[in-house]
Amino acid sequence: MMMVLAVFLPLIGAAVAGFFGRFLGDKGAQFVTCAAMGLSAVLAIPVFVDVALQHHAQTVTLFTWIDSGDLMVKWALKFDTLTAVMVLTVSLVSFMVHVYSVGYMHHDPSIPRFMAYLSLFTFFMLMLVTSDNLVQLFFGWEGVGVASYLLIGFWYERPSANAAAIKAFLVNRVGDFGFALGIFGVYVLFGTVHLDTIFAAAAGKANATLLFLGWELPAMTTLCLLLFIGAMGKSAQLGLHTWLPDAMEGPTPVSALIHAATMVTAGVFMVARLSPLFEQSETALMVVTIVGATTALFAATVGCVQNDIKRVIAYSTCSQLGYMFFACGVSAYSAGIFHLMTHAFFKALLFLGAGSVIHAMSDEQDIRRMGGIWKHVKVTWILMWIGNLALAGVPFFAGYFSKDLILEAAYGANSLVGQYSFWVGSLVAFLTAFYSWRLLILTFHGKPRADDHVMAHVHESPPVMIVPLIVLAIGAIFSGAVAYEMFVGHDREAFWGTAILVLKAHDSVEAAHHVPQWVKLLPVVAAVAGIVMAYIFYMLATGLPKAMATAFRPFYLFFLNKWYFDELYDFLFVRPAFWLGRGLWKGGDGAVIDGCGPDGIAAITRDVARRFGRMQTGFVYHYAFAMIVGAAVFVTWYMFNRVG
Amino acid sequence: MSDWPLLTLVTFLPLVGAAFILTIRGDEAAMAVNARNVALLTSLATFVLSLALWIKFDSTTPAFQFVEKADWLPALNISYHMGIDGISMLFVILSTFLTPLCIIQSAGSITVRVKEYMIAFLVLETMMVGMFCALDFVLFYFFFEGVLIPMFIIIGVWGGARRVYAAFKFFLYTLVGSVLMLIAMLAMAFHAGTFDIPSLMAFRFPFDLQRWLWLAFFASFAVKVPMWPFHTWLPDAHVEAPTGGSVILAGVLLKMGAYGFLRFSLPMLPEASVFFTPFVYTLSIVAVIYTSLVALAQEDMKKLIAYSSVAHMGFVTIGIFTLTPQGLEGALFQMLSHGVVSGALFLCVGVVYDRMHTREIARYGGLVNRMPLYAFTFMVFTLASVGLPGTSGFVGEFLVLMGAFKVNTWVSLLAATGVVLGAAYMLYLYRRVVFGKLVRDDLKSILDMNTREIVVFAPLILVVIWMGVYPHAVLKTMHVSVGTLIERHQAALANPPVVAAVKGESAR
Amino acid sequence: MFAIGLTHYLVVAAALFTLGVLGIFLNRKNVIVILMSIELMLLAVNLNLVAFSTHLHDLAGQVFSMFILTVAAAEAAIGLAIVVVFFRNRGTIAVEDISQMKG
Amino acid sequence: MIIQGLVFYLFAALAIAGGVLVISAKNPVHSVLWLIVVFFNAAGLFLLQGAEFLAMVLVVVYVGAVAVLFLFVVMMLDINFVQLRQGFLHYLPSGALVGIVLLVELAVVLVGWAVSGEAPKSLAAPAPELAKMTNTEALGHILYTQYLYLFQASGVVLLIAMIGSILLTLRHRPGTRHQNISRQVDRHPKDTLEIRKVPSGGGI
Amino acid sequence: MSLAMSDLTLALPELFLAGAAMLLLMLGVFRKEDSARVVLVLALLVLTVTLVLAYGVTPKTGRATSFGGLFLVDDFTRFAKVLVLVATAFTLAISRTWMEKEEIARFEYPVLVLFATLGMLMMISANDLMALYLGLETQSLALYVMAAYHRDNARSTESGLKYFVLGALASGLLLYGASLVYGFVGATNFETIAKALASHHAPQGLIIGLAFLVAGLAFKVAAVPFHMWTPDVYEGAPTPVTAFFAIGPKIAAFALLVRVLTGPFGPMVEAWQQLVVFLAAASMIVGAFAAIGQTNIKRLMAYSSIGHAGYALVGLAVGNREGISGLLLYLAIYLAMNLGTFGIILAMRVKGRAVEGISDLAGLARTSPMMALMLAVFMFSMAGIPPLAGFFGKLYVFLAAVNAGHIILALIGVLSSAVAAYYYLRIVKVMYFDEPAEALDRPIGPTLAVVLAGSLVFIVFFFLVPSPLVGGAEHAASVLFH
Repeated sequence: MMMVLAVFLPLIGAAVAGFFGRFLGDKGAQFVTCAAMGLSAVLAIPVFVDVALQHHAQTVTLFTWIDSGDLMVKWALKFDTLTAVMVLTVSLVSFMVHVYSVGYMHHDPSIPRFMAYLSLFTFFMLMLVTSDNLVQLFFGWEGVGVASYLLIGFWYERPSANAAAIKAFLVNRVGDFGFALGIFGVYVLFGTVHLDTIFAAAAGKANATLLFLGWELPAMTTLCLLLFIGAMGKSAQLGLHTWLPDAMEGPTPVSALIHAATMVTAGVFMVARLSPLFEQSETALMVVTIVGATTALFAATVGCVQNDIKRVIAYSTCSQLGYMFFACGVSAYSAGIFHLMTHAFFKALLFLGAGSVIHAMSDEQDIRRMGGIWKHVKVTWILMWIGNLALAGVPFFAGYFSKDLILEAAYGANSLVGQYSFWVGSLVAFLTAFYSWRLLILTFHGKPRADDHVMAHVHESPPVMIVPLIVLAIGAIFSGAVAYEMFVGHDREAFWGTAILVLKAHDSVEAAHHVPQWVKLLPVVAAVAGIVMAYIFYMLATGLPKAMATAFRPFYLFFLNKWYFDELYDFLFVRPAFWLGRGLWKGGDGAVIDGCGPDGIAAITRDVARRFGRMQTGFVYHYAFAMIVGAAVFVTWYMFNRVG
Repeated sequence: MSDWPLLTLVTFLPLVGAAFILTIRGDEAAMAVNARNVALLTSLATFVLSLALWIKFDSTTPAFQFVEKADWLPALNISYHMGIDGISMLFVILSTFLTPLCIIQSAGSITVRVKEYMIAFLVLETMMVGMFCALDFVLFYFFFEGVLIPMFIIIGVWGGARRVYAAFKFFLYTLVGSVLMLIAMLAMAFHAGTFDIPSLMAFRFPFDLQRWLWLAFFASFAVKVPMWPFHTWLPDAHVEAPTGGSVILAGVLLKMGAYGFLRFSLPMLPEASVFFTPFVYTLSIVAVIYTSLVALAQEDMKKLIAYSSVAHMGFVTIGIFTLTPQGLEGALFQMLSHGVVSGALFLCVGVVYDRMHTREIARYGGLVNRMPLYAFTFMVFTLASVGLPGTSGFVGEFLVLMGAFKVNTWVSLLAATGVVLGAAYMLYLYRRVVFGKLVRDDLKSILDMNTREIVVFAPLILVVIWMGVYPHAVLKTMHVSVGTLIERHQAALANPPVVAAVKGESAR
Repeated sequence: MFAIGLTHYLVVAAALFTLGVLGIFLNRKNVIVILMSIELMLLAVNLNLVAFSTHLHDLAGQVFSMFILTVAAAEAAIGLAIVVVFFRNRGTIAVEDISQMKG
Repeated sequence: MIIQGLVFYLFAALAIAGGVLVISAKNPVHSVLWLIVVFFNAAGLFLLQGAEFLAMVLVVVYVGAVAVLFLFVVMMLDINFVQLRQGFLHYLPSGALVGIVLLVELAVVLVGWAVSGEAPKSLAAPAPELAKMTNTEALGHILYTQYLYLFQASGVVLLIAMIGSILLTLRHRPGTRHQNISRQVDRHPKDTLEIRKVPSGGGI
Repeated sequence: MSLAMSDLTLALPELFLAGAAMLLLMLGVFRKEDSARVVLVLALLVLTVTLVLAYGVTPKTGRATSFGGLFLVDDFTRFAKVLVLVATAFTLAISRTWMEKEEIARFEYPVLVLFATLGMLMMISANDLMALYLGLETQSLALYVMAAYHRDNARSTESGLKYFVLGALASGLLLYGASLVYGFVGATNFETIAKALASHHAPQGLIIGLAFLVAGLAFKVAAVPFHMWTPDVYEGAPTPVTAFFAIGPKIAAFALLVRVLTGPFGPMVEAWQQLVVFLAAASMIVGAFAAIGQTNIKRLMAYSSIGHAGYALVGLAVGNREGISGLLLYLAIYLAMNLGTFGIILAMRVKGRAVEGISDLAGLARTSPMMALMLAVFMFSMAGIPPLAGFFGKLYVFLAAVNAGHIILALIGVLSSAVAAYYYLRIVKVMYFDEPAEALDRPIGPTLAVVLAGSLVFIVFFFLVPSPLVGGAEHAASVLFH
C-alpha cells in the first residue's frame, strides 16, 4: 500500500491541481502538489529501508493491462534495490524541485498547470522505475517524454520553447522507436515482456539468433542494441542528444528535475535494469561503452564554449550521462547508478542554483553579461561552488566517489574499450573542471558586465528556493561518501541482491578496487588542472580565451556549433520530410493518384460521354445506319461463327 | 429482455426515430429543436440498448451470439441473419456511442435543414449497426452500400465549399469498389450455394478462385479502409463533410473496410490472404509513411487529420494480415481507438470551425490563451493519436507492431517509423493551432468550450483513457473470436482445398 | 439458268431489301422517299414469303404476306400523316432538318 | 420453262431497276412513279409463283391506293426539288459497302436454302391442289377460320391507322362554314322571321 | 376449325379491351364537351377490368392456346400482362393533369393508349410469328401517333417522325427475319418451330433470320445499337407519352423477346445468347456513358432506360430460368422506379409552364422536400443502391449471370452501374446541394401524389417482403422452361 501510494500520490496531486486548479487557486495547487509529493518522498524512505536495506524485494501487481494471445502485461510495481534507490532519488529531488518551484514560479500566470505537470512527470518517472515489465517501462518512458514535452513548452507563447518541446519529443520518439522494436524482439525471443521471467531465461538464450531485417543476427546483441537506442534517446547520448540543450527553454526547475536529475538518467537506469540481458552480449556492452565515452567527450568540448548558463550545465549533464553509460558498458552498473544518484543531487543543485542566479539577474542567462555578483547572492554562490566541486570530482564531494570509481572500473575492465573510456573519461574530467570554473568565474566573479539596472536588482532568492538548494547541497556533499560502501563497496553484493546482474568475468567494480594508484589519482589531477586552467583563462589572462578562439577558429566554431549536429539533422531529416510531404501531397496524391485515379477516370468518362453524345447526331439516317450496321454485324458474325 | 430480438432492435430503432422525425411539422425553429431532441433520445436509447449487448455478451465462446434468423429470400438462400461475435460486438457499440455525440455536437454547427440532417444520421446509424451485425452476405452488402446514401447527402448538403466534388468522389469511389465485391460475393454464393456468412467461412474455395475473389474484396475494402493508393477520396470527403459527418466517416465508416478483411477475406479466403499478404504489407507501409509525410505538409486541419487516419488505418491492415493474436487484436483495438480518437479530433476541429468558420491552420494560433479547456481536450486526443501509452492509441499500435515483428521485422520497423512521423505531424499541428501567441484580432474574443461541447468531449476523454489504462476490458471480448479465427485459418492452410470444389447443395 | 428456282426469287427479294435499306440512310433530303424505301423492304419480305409459300406448298406464307400488305398500308397512312403534321410545323420534310433533338 | 424464266428475269430486272430509281430519282414524284413500276413487277413475280390473289391485292391496294397517296402527299407538300440530291454521293461509299456486304451475305445464305427438319410435314396450312381450289378461294378458306384472330387484329390496325391519321391531320378551321343539319331543321320561323306591317308608302 | 368458347375465354381480356376501346372511341366522338376527361376515366376503368380479367384468366393446365395456336396464355403471359396493364393504367392516370394543363387533352389519347395496350397484350400472348407481327404493329402504330400527338409542337412531331421511320425500318428487319425463319423452318407457329429445331440442326439461314428478328425486337426494347431513336423520341414526345413509352411497351417488348428466344428458339440458346450478350453489354455501357452529359431530364431518362434494358438483357443473356426470373423482377422494379420518376417529371412545372431541364430541379429539397425525397429515392434505386428495390433487380440478374458463368458480363454490368450512378447522383445533387431555382408549382394533384407515394412505398419497402414478387417472377419464368 505504501509503495502504491508512493507512486500514485503524485498522480493524484497532478490530477487535483490540473482539473481543479482554477478552484483551488495558485496557492492551493502548490500546496496540494507539494504535499502529495512530500508525502511520496517520505514514504519512499521506509520503502527504501525495507527493500534495499532489509532486502525485501517485492512486486505489487495491480491489474491486467494488455493481454493478447500469450502476451500478458500487467500493471505492477516492482520494488527491488535498484527501484528503491531510484524512487528515493526521484521523489526526493522532485519534492525539492516542487518546493523550489513555489518560489521560482511565483509570478507566473499558470501555476496550477505547472505544478500539475511536475507532479505528472514524477508519477510517470516513478512508474518507469517501478515497472516489472518492459511495456510498463515503456509507458513511463513515453510518459516522462510527454511531461517533458509539456514542461519544455510550458511557456507556449515562445516559438523557441514550442520548437524545443517538439524536438525533444520527436528525438525521444526516435529512441523509443528502437526501444519498442527491442521490446518486440524480447517478446518474440522470450515470449514474454515480464522482466523477471526474461532475466531467468536470458542466460539460456545467450547464443540464440534472431531473424531481423532478413539477417540472422545474434539475438542478445540485436535486442540490447535496439533497447539501447531507446536509452540513447532518453539520455541524450551522441546522435540523439540534440534535444537536451534546446530543452533548456523550459523553466529552470524543469531543467533541474527532468533534464538533469531524473528523466535523462532513465536510459542509464534501463541499461542497469536490463543488465542480465546486456551481460549476455559483449558487443552490446562495447557499443554502450564507446557511445557513452564519446558522448562524454563531445558534450564536454561543447560545454567549454557555450555562453548560456543553462546550456553549459545541460552539456555537462550530457557529458555526465556519458560517464554513467560507459560505466554500464564496462559492467559497472552499480557505479553507473551510484553516479546517477550523486549526479542527481549535484546537478539538480547546479540547475536550481543557476535558476536562482537567473532569477536574481532578471531572467538573464548569458554568462557573458553576468559577473561579480557573488557579494549579492552569497548563499547561491556558495551552493553553486559546492555543486561545481561535486561535479568536477574534487575529493570528498559526492561526485568524486562516483566518478573516480567509474574511471577506475573502466581501467579495471581491462579491455580496449575500457582503456578508451578511461582515457577519454580522464580528459573529460579535465574539461569538466574547466567549464565548471569557467561558468563559476564568469557568473560570480570578476567585474559586473550587466547593466546597472539589472545589477541594482540583483538579490538573493527567497527561502522557499534556498532551502531546497541547501537540502540538495547536503546531498551533493555527503551522498557519495555515505552510499559508497553500499553501492560499490564491499556491501554492494548484499545491497543490490538480484537487482543487478554482473557476470563474474565482467566484474569491473571489483577490479576497480585493485587498480594502480596513479589511476586513482589521475582524475583528481585532471580536475585540479582544469580548475587551474579556468582560473588562468578567466581571472588572470582574460584575453586568452579570445586569442585561443581565434587561433583555433575551426575547432572553436565546431564546438560552438555543437559539432553541427542540428544543421546536419535539419538537412538530412527535417527539411526532406517537409519537402517530401509537400511533394507527395501535390505530386503524388494530386497529380499521380488523383490524376490517374478518380479524376483521370472521371475525365475519361466525361470524354467518352461526349463522344457518345456526338454520335447521337439527331439525323434519322445516322440512326438507321447504326441499326443497319448492327444488323449487318449480326449477320456477318453468324456467317463466320457457325453455332448451334 | 433475454428473448428480445436485441440486434434487430438496436439496428432499427434509429430508423423508427427517423420515421418519427419525418412526421414532425411546424415552423423551422421548432421543427429543428424537436427533430434534434427526438434524434438524441433515439440514439441514446439505442446506445443504452447496445450496452446490453456488451453486458450480456459471452466472451468465452467464438460462436455468434444474439443470433436471429428469418427467411428473407428463401429461393436464393438469402436470409435475415443477424448475430455478433467478439470481432463485431464492439463496433456496434462504437457506432451507437458516436452517433449521439454527433447529434449533440450538431446543435452548434448544423442550423439549416436540421430535420433532414437528423434523419440522415439516424438512417446512417441503422446502416452501420446493421452492417456489423449482418451474418448474411447479401444483408451485409445491403447495409454496407446503404451507408453511402445518407453519407452522400450529409457531405453534399451540409458540407464545405467543394462538397459536391467530395461527395461524388466518396460515393463513386466506394461504389466502384463495392460492386466488384458484389460480383465476388455472387461468385462465392454460386460455389458455396449459400450467402450465409458462417457457412461461407466453413466453405473452402479453390485457390485460383480465391485469388480473384480476394482481389475483388480488396477492391472494395481497400477503398473503404482506405489503403494507399485508394485513399484520395478520404481527405476530400473529410474536409468537406460537416463535423458530424467526418466523425462518423473516420469513426465508423473506415472500419467497415478493415472489418470486411477480417470477416471475409481472412476466414473465407485463407490461402489467398496469405498469398497477398506481402502486397498488403507493402501498401500499408507506404500508406503509413507516405501519408504521414503528406500530413506533415498539410495546411488544413481536417485534411491533416484525414491523412493521419489513412496512416493509422495502415497499421490496422498490417495488423490484420499478420495473422497473429497480437496483430489481429491490435488491429481491432486500433480500429476502436481510432474510431474514438479521430472522431474526437474532428470534433475538436469542429469546435473552432464553428467559431471561426475556417479550418486553415495558419488562421489559428495561441488558442490556449483563450481556450484552456479546449487546449486540454485537444491535447488529450493529440496524444492519443500519437500513441502515448496510457491512452487508447498506444495499445492498438503497440500490439500491431508486436504482431508484425513476429512475422516480418521489416514491416514492423518501417511501420514504426510512422509512429515517429505521427508524433511529428500531430504535435506540429497542435503547436500551430493551440500554442504560440494569440495575435489575430478575430481570435481575441474566441470563447472556450461551452457546456454542450464539454458534454460531448467528456465521455470521449474518459473512453480514451479508460481504453488506454484498462484495455483488457475490451481485449477480453475479442480473445476467443480472434483465437478461433487464427486457429481456423491455420487449419485451413494445413489442409488445402480440393481443387475441384464440389458445388454446394444449392436450392437452385 | 432458266430453271427458275426458289433462290432466284430470294435473291431478287434480297436485292430489293438491300435497296430499301440503302434508301433509308442514303436519302438525305426527302422523308417520303424513306417511306417508299420502307415499302420496298416490305415488298421484298412479301416476295420472300410468297416464294417460300409456293415452294413449301403452304399457304401460311401468303396469309402472312397479306397481313403485311394490310399493315404496310396502315403504316403508310400513319407515316404520311406524321409527315404532314411535321411539314405543317416546320415547313420542310428534308431529312436533314429532322434534327432538332440530338446529343 | 424458258418463257417462264425469261418473264421472271424481265420482272426481276425491272423490279430491281425500279427499286434503284426509287431511291435515286431526283424528283420524289419520279420516285413514286418508279415505285409503282416496282409494285407492278412484283405483282408479276407473285403471279409467276401462283399467288394470284396477292398479285391482285398488290396492284389494287398498293398501286391504286398507297402509291397514289404518296403522290398526293408529295404534291401537296409542294417541295422545292432543286437541292434535294446533294449529299447522296457523299454517303454512297459507306452505304454501298454495308449494302453490298448485306446483299452478298444474304445471297450466300439463301442460295444454301434447305428446310429444317420435318417442317414440311407439319404445315399449318397446306396449299390445296390448284385443280381443287383456286389460290384466292384457298386463302379465303383459311383466312376467316384459322387466321380469324389475325384478320380481326388487322382490322384493329387499320382502325388505329384511321384514328391516327384523323387525329393528326384533321383541323377544324375556325373560319370555315359547316352545314349543321339539326340546327337547320330545328330552326323555327319565329326566331328568324319577323312579320311587320309595312305601312304603305312609309317604308320601314 | 371452329371457334370454341374456350378460345374466347382465354382471350377475354383482349376482347374486352378491344371492344371497350371502340366503345370509348364512339363515346368520345359523340360526346362533345369534356369528352377527354370522361373517356380517360372510363379508360382507366377499362384497364382495371382488363387487369382483373388478365389476372383471372388461368388455364387449368398451366398453358393453353387458342385461335388455332396463334394465341397463348400461361403464367408467363399472365405476369407480363399484369405488369403491362399496371404500367399503362398508372401512366394514363398521371397523364391527365399534364394534358389538361397543356391544353392538348383529347379523348383520342386514352383510346390510343387502350389500343396500344391491346397491341402489347397481343404481343405477350403471341404464339406465332404472324401474331407477333400484328400485335407489334397494333402497338407500334398507336405509339407512332402518340409520339406525334402534340401535333402543333415541332418537337413532338419530329419525335413521331423519327420513331415512325426507324420503327418501320425495325419492322422491316423483323419481317425479313421472320420470312427467313418461315422459309427455313416451314412454319410460323412457335411450338412447331421449337419442335423442328429441337430435333434438327439449325440451317444457317435460320440463324440469320433469327439475327434479323432479334434486331427488330431489340429496337423495341431500345437495346444498343438499335437504341438511337430513344433519346430523341423521349425528349420530343409529350411527357405523359414518354412516361408511357418508357414503361409499358418496353415490358411488352421484353416479354415478347423472352418468349421468342426461349420458346421457338429455345433450342438455339447458344446461338442467340451471343447476340444478347452483345446487346446487353453495349446497352449497359452506352446507357451509362451517354447519359452523363444530358441536361434534359427526359433525355436522361431515355439513356437510363437504355441502360436498364441492358441490365434486363443480362437476365436474358443468361438464358435460363434464373435469368428470366431476374429479368421479370427487374422489369417489375423498373416499372415502379420509372413510374415514380416520370410522375415527378410530370409534376415539373414552373408558373404553369412545363419544364424539363435538370437544372429546374435545383434546390427542390428546400422548395418541396417531399418531392425531392421521392425523386432521390427513385434515383438511388435506379443506381442500384441498397436497401432500395433497384438493388434487388440488379442483384438477381447479376446473380444469374455469375451462376451461369457470365462473369465478364456481370463485371461490365456492375461497372457501368457505377458510372451510371454518377448521373443519377447528379440529379440528387441538383436537388439537394444546389441553391433553389424557381420553385415548382404546387400542389401536384391527388392522382399523381397517390401514384408517387405508391411507387415510393414499393421501392423503399420492397426489401421487407420481396418474396411475393420474386416468387411470382420465378414462377412465371419457370413455365418457359418446362
